[in-house]
Amino acid sequence: MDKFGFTLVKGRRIDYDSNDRSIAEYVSAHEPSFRICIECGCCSAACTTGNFTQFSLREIQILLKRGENDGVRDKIKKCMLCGKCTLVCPRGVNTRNVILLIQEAFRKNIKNAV
Amino acid sequence: MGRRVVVIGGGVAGMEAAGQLARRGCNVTVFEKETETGGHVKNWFHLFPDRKDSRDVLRYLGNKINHNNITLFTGIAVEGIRPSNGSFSVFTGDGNEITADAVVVATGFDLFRSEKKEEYGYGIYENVITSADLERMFRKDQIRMHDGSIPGKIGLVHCVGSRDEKAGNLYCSKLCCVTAVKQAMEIAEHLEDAKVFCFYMDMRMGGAMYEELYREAQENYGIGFIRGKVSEVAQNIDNKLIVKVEDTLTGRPLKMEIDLLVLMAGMEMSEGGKKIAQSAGLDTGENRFFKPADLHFASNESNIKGVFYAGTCTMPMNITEAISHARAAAADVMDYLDKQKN
Amino acid sequence: MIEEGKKRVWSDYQKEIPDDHYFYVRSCIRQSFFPGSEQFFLRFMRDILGKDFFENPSHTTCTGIGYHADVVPFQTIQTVVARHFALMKESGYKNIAISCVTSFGIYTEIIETWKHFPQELEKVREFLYKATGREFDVPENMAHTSDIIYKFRDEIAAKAKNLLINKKTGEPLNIVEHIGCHYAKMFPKYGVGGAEFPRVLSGMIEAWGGKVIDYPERRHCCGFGFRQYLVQANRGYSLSNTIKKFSSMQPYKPDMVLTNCPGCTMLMDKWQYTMKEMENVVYGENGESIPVLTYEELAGLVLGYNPWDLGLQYHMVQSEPLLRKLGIEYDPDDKYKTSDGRQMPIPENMINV
Amino acid sequence: MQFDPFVIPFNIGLYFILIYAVVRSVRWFSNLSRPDKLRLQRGFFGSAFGRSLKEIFMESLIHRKILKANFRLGYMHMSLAFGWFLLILFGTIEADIFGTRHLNPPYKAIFFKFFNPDHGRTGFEAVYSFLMDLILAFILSGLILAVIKRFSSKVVGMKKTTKLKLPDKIALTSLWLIFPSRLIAESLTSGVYGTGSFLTGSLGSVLASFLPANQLAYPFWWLYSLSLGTFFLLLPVTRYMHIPTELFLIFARNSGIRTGDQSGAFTEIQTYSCSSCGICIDACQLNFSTGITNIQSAYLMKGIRNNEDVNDIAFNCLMCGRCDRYCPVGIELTPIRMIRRRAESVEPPEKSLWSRYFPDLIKIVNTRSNGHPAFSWLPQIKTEATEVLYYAGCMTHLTPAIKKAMIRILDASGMNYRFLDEAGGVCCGRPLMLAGKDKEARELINFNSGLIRDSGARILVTSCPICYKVFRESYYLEVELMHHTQFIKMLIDEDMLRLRFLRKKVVYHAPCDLGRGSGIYDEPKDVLRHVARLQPTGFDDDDSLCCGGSLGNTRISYRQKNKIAADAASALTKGNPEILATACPLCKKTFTTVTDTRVADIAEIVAEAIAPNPPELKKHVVKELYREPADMI
Repeated sequence: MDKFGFTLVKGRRIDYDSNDRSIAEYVSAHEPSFRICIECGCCSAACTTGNFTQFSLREIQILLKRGENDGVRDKIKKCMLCGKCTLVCPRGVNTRNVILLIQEAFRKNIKNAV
Repeated sequence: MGRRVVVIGGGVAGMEAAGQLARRGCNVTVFEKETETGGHVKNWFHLFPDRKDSRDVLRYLGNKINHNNITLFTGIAVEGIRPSNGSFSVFTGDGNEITADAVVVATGFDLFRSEKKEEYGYGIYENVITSADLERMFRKDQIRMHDGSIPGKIGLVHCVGSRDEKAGNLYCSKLCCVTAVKQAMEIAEHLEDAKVFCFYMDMRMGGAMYEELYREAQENYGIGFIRGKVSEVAQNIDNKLIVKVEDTLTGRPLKMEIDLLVLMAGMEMSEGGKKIAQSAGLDTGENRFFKPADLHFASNESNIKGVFYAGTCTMPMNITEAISHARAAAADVMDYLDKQKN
Repeated sequence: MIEEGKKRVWSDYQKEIPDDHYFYVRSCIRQSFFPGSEQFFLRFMRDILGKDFFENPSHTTCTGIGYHADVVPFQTIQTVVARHFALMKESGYKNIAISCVTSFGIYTEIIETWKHFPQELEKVREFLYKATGREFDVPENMAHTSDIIYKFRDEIAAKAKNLLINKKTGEPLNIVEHIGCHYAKMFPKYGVGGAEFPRVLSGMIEAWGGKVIDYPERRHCCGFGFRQYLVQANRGYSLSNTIKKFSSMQPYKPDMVLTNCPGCTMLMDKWQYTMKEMENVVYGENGESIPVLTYEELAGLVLGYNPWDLGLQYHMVQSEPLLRKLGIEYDPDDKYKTSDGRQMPIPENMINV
Repeated sequence: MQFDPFVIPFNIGLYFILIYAVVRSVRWFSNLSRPDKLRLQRGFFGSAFGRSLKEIFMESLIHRKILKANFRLGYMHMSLAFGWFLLILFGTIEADIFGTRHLNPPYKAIFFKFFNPDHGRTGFEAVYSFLMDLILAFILSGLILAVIKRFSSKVVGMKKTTKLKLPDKIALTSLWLIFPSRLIAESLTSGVYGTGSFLTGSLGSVLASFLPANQLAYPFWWLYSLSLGTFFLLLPVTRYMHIPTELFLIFARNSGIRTGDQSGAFTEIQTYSCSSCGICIDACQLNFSTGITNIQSAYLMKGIRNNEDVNDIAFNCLMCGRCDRYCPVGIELTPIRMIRRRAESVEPPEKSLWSRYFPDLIKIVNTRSNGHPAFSWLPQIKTEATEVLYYAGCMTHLTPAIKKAMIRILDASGMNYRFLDEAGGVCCGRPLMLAGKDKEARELINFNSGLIRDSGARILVTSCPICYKVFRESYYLEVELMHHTQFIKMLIDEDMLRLRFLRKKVVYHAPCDLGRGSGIYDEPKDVLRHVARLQPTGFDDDDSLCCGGSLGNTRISYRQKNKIAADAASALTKGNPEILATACPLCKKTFTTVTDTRVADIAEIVAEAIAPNPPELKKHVVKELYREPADMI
């Protein structure tokens, strides 16, 4: 509504408790290495897709862990699955399976499935 | 006699130094201000990184200090040291004076008084506790909220009183990160259904097996790690704590309800140590800890010849380091006494 | 909530508030938005308590709003404030009483600047002298007028005609206290009780029989934020802050909000209308909005003053529901009458009538 | 009229299975695509028919491949299959010669002894009986091995054997009972009549000496017939369906039918042709390096047959192709797995008895997709005209030494080239295909195809076998595609690259996608022999191991991959080579972390061997030779 010449700005705050983290839980249950990410960003730095567009697996996984799923839904489709991230990950996260599971969870519309 | 040594403090470093000196034939007097020896370790349940029971360490130290050459005074604090004719007069809180050829200062550390981080509401919100409070709960095997109910969501705040100019401490206490990880895992073990979160600025897991512990906490215990220092804590109408933090990895502020918040209090120069420093003219650093004569090769020596430092009175240390430091102090004392003789 | 813990914090932030002899500086916007407040304060101090409050008619705005809106440079505002100090010096006063939290913040910021950068002080002395020929001293003591009411809260309680109790139920009223950000967040030592758990308003509420509400967003800004509010296109940010704050206090069912800052009072009062219009939300009970009062107005009600003399009718959110709870008698017909009994026009779009 | 009621179960079973086989065959045939139908028709009347008969004899009866791979296991299969075949063949002849009349119904041959108990006392009859006993003994020797294998698979040289379902168990039991019951029935009858040769005769006289053989013989003839009948009746719903199916498969394959990338009748035929022999389990590195024993192709085939959810099985595979290489039936296991990966996991439907005998056609629907548009962000890149186009591939960017070596080689060759993905390229699409996302892969393929086409290049060189395979199979390019090992080989052959001999002991690891995946074995070895001393490893050519780093497997953990890599590396470096050479950036990167031996791509070794100052080369090339590309990592 623009009655007063301005509109309400939506807050940026992550409301952890009211967010839905089913997607992250689904991925974590099927690929436990999802849990051991230390946010170093190697995956994003090596990423073939990230070379051309805003795509960061590091960001995607943290958003899911916080339940900010909407920001991931479309982004996750950009991945080409080339696998460079898997090779550079210092913790040995099975990144390709993480991405496939995220895509699968969105496709299946996972909610409180785990 | 020429081999009279006073050890100030009966914690880890004091006990280890006293034991080493006694075995080398010194006549050692230990003053401990509390009624029992053992320092902070006796308030701790399990120790990182191997989850050893703290009582094992106390037993080891107890054996060390149980020596014919050692006289132990508990419940007596040392107030000052004064050099006199190549030896020292050590003044105690109960008005006595004792002469020593060398002094080992092992006054240890105090935990940061978490009340000073007002925004966390320690002492105001019932369910904000410190890492030391939590260890007591572990010992009782009862992790409970103030009203006696079992907490479902527990947060651990790293760097409380460390790396914080506003709290007066620029330095890193270096052990709080690993303590938090250890405690998070222990909570998860005690309370199966609990969700545990660590709020950290950096994960400083520099010691042996620390990083492995961190990984285990992530992988097998499902501990959540949120990078960002808690900025403020409030309470809502259901008496739940509301924690505000920036999730710096998403670049967005985050709000979370928490049942029990544990503050990982940092390490500070002890009050007793400050008093001695002032009265004896011992140098202290910008961090208020005793300032060793040299950080590289004289970390046990003070600015007064014959007065030595052992353990966490010089900087935050873990038990391993404190024991090593105490042994080095004992070696320095022996060296000094031998030279004095000749 | 452990009250003992709060008392311990308060004991760390004890502020010296002089007993008497103040040089009084007014707020720009309070005089137009809540004209009864300053009027009541001076009358109460001078007539009831017999204190010495001096006002110099040539004192001006502190230019704080301009400063925070980036239109007044720091050196300019320092010189304006220095002029007030000069006026104070010329009148022979050493204690300053400031009615506005923005001004209070400006004064503390400037004085702290001078402490840390004495060369700034010397520069300002030169500016003021060159511009006006005046000289000044830094005040010995600086109090916000809410500090002063806080200091005399027990005297007020002793003279109270109405305590902050719901007359019908006998329960204390739930009162939200809101402290202006610039009161103590920048320099906690200048505020009674510090920045995290300020005591200045909660002390008044408790002394007068009310119950203080500590809600999650208690520390949050009202949303005014100067740049945010003053530029119309930015007001969306401002409003979302206000909504966050009100949603947080709503579960506690507050009977009123007490503030000590002119901007907060204005915003939290008038924006309940905006929120109702834009988002169709009210935060009080029974579809009502929550009255927002200044501490002087509340003190006046406690002392039994006529609500219309205190100027409650000039608020956006009308106070009748609160007055009814307090059991305060009022004449609805007198609401918009001048002191000599002439009828004034009745505003439209009022809330809670 | 020689007839007894006990032959009824056998007759029912036999006629049922014959009719059933015809029905299924007709159904499969009608479901083949038109070109495949034509192929089969042409094959039936052409040389394929003869080839097929030979193959059926060699593989389905003799089990030549299994014999070669594992003699005891092969013998077991051979004795059962070939022995039974001989028993039927010679039984029929026996019935024809010695029976009351010619051209008997089959049961006469099978139960010849019952109807002719007096037969075989003397002369030729006795010799023939001896032959029949010999065949039976041959079968029984295999049967004993089979029974032992069921309980201890190590005896036949197998580490693992497949697990069974209930109908399989019943069928297995009846199969096991067929020959012992025949033995006992014949022996008892022989005992009564004093006939029979060394086996049935001897056993018969022993049994008759203390048992009422006369009364016991008849029930055992019943048991024999019932076992046969049960086995035939259950055959279509058990793994023994592979016996008739394999015949069809051999014909189809010899007629030129291949799996391709679509599911259809041929996929179904192959799926039913799997005998669950378990050789794929033994060949699988996931089995012998990481102990994962429930995802191998035999289980995939079984799962697909039974319409189970095989999603986890399908993705837990390195796609190295070793099982294809060792499968005695020659099933194209990896292509079938690729097809299955494109389908979502499915709920197994409730199955009626009818649907088990006449299952729906296996039609794996391609459902796995990102949704559209996935890659609208693909960059606008303009390619410049060139002769040789070099596409390093994503993985090569993580092994800058290979990139650097290739640039050095390309520079030294003096050819006009462009580095297509110098600033990072778009993925070739194969990783997406391996994940079952063909639609998305097609977007990348189209994009890259455009770039390659625009360059007008004559030769496309890639360093990555993953890219090479997809370029070869799924791109439609008018360019000569070369893996860099082929390219280097060409340069050497054309004398465009002068190399020193390095006197180093090297072993070559053939990358899966280059070797088994694309059939390139010789060029890499030729190049290596040209510059170094190449030694055999015991895992050469199509026996090559997978490095474990495969993008094909999304299920195993990093540590499991590492274990596979470590095992493979230690097997390859047993002879203490100086260099473990490979031709794949992913293999190189995977091996580097697990072995102390130097791991190098062939390109690196070749770059090292480039003669320092070759006088023959043109001047501008010499100048360019030591040019270091500015943006090398």
